[in-house]
Amino acid sequence: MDANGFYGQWGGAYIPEVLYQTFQDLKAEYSRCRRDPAFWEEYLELMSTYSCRPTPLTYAENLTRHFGGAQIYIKREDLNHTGAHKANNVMGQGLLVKRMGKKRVIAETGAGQHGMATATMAAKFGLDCTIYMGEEDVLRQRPNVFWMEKMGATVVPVKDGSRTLKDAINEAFRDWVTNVDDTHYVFGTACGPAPFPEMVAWFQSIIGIEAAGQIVKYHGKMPAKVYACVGGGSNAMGIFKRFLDDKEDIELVGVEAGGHGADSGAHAIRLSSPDATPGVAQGYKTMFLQDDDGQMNQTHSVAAGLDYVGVSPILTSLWEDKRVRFESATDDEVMQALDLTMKTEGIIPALESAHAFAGAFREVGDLSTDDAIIINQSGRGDKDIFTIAHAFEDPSWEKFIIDRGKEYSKKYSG
Amino acid sequence: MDANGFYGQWGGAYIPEVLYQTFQDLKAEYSRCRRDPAFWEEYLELMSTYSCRPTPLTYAENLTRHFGGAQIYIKREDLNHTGAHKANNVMGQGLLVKRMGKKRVIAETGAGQHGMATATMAAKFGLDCTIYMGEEDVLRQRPNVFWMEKMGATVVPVKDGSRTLKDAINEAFRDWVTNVDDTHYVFGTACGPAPFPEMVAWFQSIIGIEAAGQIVKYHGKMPAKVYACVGGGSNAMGIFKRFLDDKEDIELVGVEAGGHGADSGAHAIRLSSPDATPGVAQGYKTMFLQDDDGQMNQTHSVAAGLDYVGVSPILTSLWEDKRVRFESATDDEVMQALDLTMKTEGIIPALESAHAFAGAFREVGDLSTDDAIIINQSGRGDKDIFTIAHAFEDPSWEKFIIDRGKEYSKKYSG
Amino acid sequence: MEQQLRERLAKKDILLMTHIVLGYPSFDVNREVIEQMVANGVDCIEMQIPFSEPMADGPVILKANQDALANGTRVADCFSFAEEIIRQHNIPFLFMTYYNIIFKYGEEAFFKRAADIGMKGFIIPDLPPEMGETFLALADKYNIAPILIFAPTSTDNRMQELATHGRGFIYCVARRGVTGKKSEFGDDFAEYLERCRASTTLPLAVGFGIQSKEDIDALRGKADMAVIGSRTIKLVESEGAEAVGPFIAGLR
Amino acid sequence: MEQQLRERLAKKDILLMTHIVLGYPSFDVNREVIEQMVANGVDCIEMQIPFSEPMADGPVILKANQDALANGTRVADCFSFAEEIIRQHNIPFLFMTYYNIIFKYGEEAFFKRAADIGMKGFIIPDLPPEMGETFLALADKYNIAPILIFAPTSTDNRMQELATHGRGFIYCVARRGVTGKKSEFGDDFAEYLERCRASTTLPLAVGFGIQSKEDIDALRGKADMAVIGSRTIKLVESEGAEAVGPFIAGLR
Ligand SMILES: Cc1ncc(COP(=O)(O)O)c(C=O)c1O
Ligand SMILES: Cc1ncc(COP(=O)(O)O)c(C=O)c1O
Repeated sequence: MDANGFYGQWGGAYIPEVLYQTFQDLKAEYSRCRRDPAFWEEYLELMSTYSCRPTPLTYAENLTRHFGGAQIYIKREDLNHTGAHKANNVMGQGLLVKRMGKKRVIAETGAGQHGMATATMAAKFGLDCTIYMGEEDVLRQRPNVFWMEKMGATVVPVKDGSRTLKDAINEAFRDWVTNVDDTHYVFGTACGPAPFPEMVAWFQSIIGIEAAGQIVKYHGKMPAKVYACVGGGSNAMGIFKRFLDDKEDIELVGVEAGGHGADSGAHAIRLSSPDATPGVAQGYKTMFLQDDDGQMNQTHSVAAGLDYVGVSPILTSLWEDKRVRFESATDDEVMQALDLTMKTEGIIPALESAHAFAGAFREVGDLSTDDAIIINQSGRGDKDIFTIAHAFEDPSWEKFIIDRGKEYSKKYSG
Repeated sequence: MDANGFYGQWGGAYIPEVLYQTFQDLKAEYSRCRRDPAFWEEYLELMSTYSCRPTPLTYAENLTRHFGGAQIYIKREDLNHTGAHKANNVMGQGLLVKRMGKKRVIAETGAGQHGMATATMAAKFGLDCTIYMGEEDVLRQRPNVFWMEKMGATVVPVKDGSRTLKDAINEAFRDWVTNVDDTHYVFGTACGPAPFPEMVAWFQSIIGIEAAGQIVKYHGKMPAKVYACVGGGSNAMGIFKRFLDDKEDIELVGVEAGGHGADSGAHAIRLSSPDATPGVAQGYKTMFLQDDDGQMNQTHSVAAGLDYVGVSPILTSLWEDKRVRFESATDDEVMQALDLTMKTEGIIPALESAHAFAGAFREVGDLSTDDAIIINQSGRGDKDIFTIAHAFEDPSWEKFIIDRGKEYSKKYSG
Repeated sequence: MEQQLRERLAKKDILLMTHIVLGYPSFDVNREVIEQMVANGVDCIEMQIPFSEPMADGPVILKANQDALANGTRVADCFSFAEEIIRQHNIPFLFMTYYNIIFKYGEEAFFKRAADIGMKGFIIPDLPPEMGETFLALADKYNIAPILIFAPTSTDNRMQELATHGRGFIYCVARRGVTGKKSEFGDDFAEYLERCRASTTLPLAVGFGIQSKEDIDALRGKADMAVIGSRTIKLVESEGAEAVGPFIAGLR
Repeated sequence: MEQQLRERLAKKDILLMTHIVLGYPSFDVNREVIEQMVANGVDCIEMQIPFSEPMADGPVILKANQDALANGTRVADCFSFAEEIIRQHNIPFLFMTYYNIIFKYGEEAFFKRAADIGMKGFIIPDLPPEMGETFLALADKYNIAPILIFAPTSTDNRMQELATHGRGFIYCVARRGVTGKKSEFGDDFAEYLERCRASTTLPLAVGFGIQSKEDIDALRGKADMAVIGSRTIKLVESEGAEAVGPFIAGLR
């Protein structure tokens, strides 16, 4: 990152003047934290006592046998408190907020995962908390909303635009410019204005640091390839960062949301399809899915957390430099990968994470059995019951919901 | 345990003759495992790579401040793979099954938690799997059923008796006597015929072994008291065992399901109310909630996993010896404890575990601030969304379910 | 009890034991069914005291247990009814039940009352002899036969050990599983029965899934007594108590 | 641009800048509204090219952006319309938009076209000067004023730095927050405006939440130009374009 927050031509901080000073303060505090080894120690201590870091690296013996290629290892971010890698970022920013003395946090959320994590952190640190969530997502992810509220957060449904993640981000910025003095915006992924991409990637880098030690311990050497799904890019940067720094030639693969297919227009492929073009929005410059005028497009993915128009400027720069390869997986491929992983390993990846599995499954059979790959399981899928049971069109589930609905209807009508 | 599986007068193995030889084999294999340090090593390795052991011991700073008494620490079994302590037992029995060369496992489940864990283990170890679940519980816990099926298990709704946990146990025994040669019955708690209580408690003892090391590290000395909820008794025995062995005077408190109150008849209090009497059922002797003829009673708890007529014979013996104190918490107290824990710590205990919290909250304020207590959080509550949102009568949740139900109804009618 | 059976065995090549669940569908129907059974030459009847957790029973008997309890059947009623029946009929009667019924009643009190009314034996499927030290001692004291069970999974050693504790006869379950489902009487079964025979001098009863004259014919010469369980319960359910007599008569 | 404003300031104690969202509710209404504004003495108009992510705008302008886009408003249409308007009206016009609209069009192409049609300045709320090196150079080259923004959170140093890059005037946002909500013009505000004045020689425009003659009176003598934004959009929504003239007339 250069002084203005750019990675090559990507990134920056395209922010309203009201926020300028806050960003100066944030950058200053962040750089103090990076220079202070005690801060990282405190972070590790928090993550090992409140969440369960280090998270395991699981050898997927049955999947390995199934594909007959490289040894498959799964990095288990699903075992974090709140069920996803999002906790790493949020708890780190929580420590920062404490140092800055702010009393309130806000966050955007798509799938609800980052909102859950932020509400959790706010409860733990005694902060006021408001979560912005696209109205569409509030409807899709009601269980997460319920838990956020139970943890004391206010969840605001955002009714503007496409009523999804990007609109929640805009709305969070609107809150921030209004309440900038006492409020910190806990950005949820490695996007947004600098220093967020760098800072989020830093907190998430704990994933790759652990994984590198673990794979050498279990497999005896570094992996041939590392796979991660790419929404905003935080879990991908989290696991990639340590391997990027490595001299060995480790291939890093980001898997984007192929939705109904790369040619369908209904996807969220920013880097591995020609549909995206350079742009500046939501405070940073990256490849966006936008029309010729620069208006953002609708995107689609079965995984709410990947359904985003932009992508981390750090990843865009690595893509341009060909240091990270990008692929996509369609909704259908993802459901198949999920099914196989549940049945063979007893592990339920989040729909987001299942993209990384699908991307890896396509290639792993071609690799040597001497090699290993790591798949980053960014989260657990049981949070997605409403989406997954729906996508599988499970008749018992549908009947269960119908019956419950009738029961509640009676209450309101009688 | 004596040679016949008794703890004082409690326990034993009241089993049909068809199972006699299988129990001999099981006892022999189990005792080989106990004598073989490599087995425990293998178990630890599995739990640290597939689940996330050691699970953290979390200092609950805000709850401690709230009550102003002893320092509150929470043992985080909720962070296990599949979300509860049940994984400890199931993965241990899985290793045993592998050694015995059996190809199929069966299990009973109430809340669905043990069924989930067993289905998971079966997927991982490549075993056929059938789960017996009371029809009532199938209806209450549909999400768990969905996941079990997705992991390749067959879930059989049990339509006999009270159609809950005890009936599922009977039905699992019926399966076992039929398919005894190739099938192992993965008993889910520290009950049932010997050697199950002993064996399950052994696998679960990992909780207390870790917790003892952790509390000394963080707090500098052993805790004054340790709290656990008591359904069958496996999580309680799991955390108590290490402290029982200790010479120091650590008070161990088991919290049972008070349901609508000790006087209501609608509860599952076996040891801390006069309602239960000695009996023999489901293969073992303990205190049962039964009528004068020895017919088992209906029980009630907001927590499906505590809603059971019997209790571990090991605990009954410890109760008789006054080595463990038993208390109960009502449904209402439990919902309050849950609410407080979510809001102050950002942690969602399972409804079962919330009983331990409620029990501890009642007393912790009276203790010295120099002392510490440990509460065993046996599982995470987000699995209970249907029960918890229901119990809180959350209107947005109800509306969400009504709308979803209507959507699915349309599909079937149109 | 063994003596009574041996006397009957002198006259018949195979004896018949039948089974009823007390209070199901009612004591009145029980009474009628027993009359028909005895009138048609049944040699011995096991009367099951219903229990809420009949772990070793299959769907038919399980449901009968539950319905009997739902009808309000109490252990005291079972004793009164048994007392009346034993007075009226001159064949040996047994109680079949689960151990909790006895345990909860008070083990000695239960034995005493049973002996008082002339009960000849107890079949308790969830009480292996290891768990039944006091039970076996009381059986001796009150001269009530503890009927022990052999299973196809029992080793020779185990059978011999069981035989030392058993009285009256040995109940050989025909196969793995619970009551009710049909059993196959093939080579494995024959070998199993030979092992049973070699392990004990007591008469051998064979039960689990015996449904027809063919099944009984297959046992002739190999076993001493055939046990009909779920089959008559289903018969009463579908055709009424009066169908039991002809059915029993047709089995020989 | 600064020159033009200074000339007007010689004749009036405070200037008025108004705001419209292009294509909302339609270009026809835009045209009518602009006519009324100019006829009633507005000194300067910012025309917002709608953007799908108007991060710094409040609900009223946000909705106007979205509706304009839903109506099919394209950047090319905005240029054509602006060209026509500028030809007809003799006051300075500005484009207000977000940086992506310019970036995507091609920065130089955008400046060139704007200069061709006589556009006087750009207000880009998400482009701080650090991010706008090429933008500022092009502004210079094409003689289009880059209107920079002061906020109450800007330090004195920051204001001075911004002032070195600004041309035409400085847009002082009256408070923290987004467009649309009412601002208070109390002591803090006066102090803030003094700081603004001390940091630059450029004229000061004050915007965000100015709704009435009272608000404007409060600015007289302190600011050089008052900016009316959401207020006229709401007026057109509720009372139609013809209400704009009387409203503007009533502000002085
Ligand atoms: C489980 C999970 N994985 C991945 C993502 C995508 O985010 P990112 O690309 O920042 O890791 C999300 C976002 O919500 C998520 O919940
Ligand atoms: C989370 C949780 N805690 C506790 C229990 C109660 O079981 P036990 O008493 O064996 O720990 C259950 C049972 O399902 C459970 O799911």
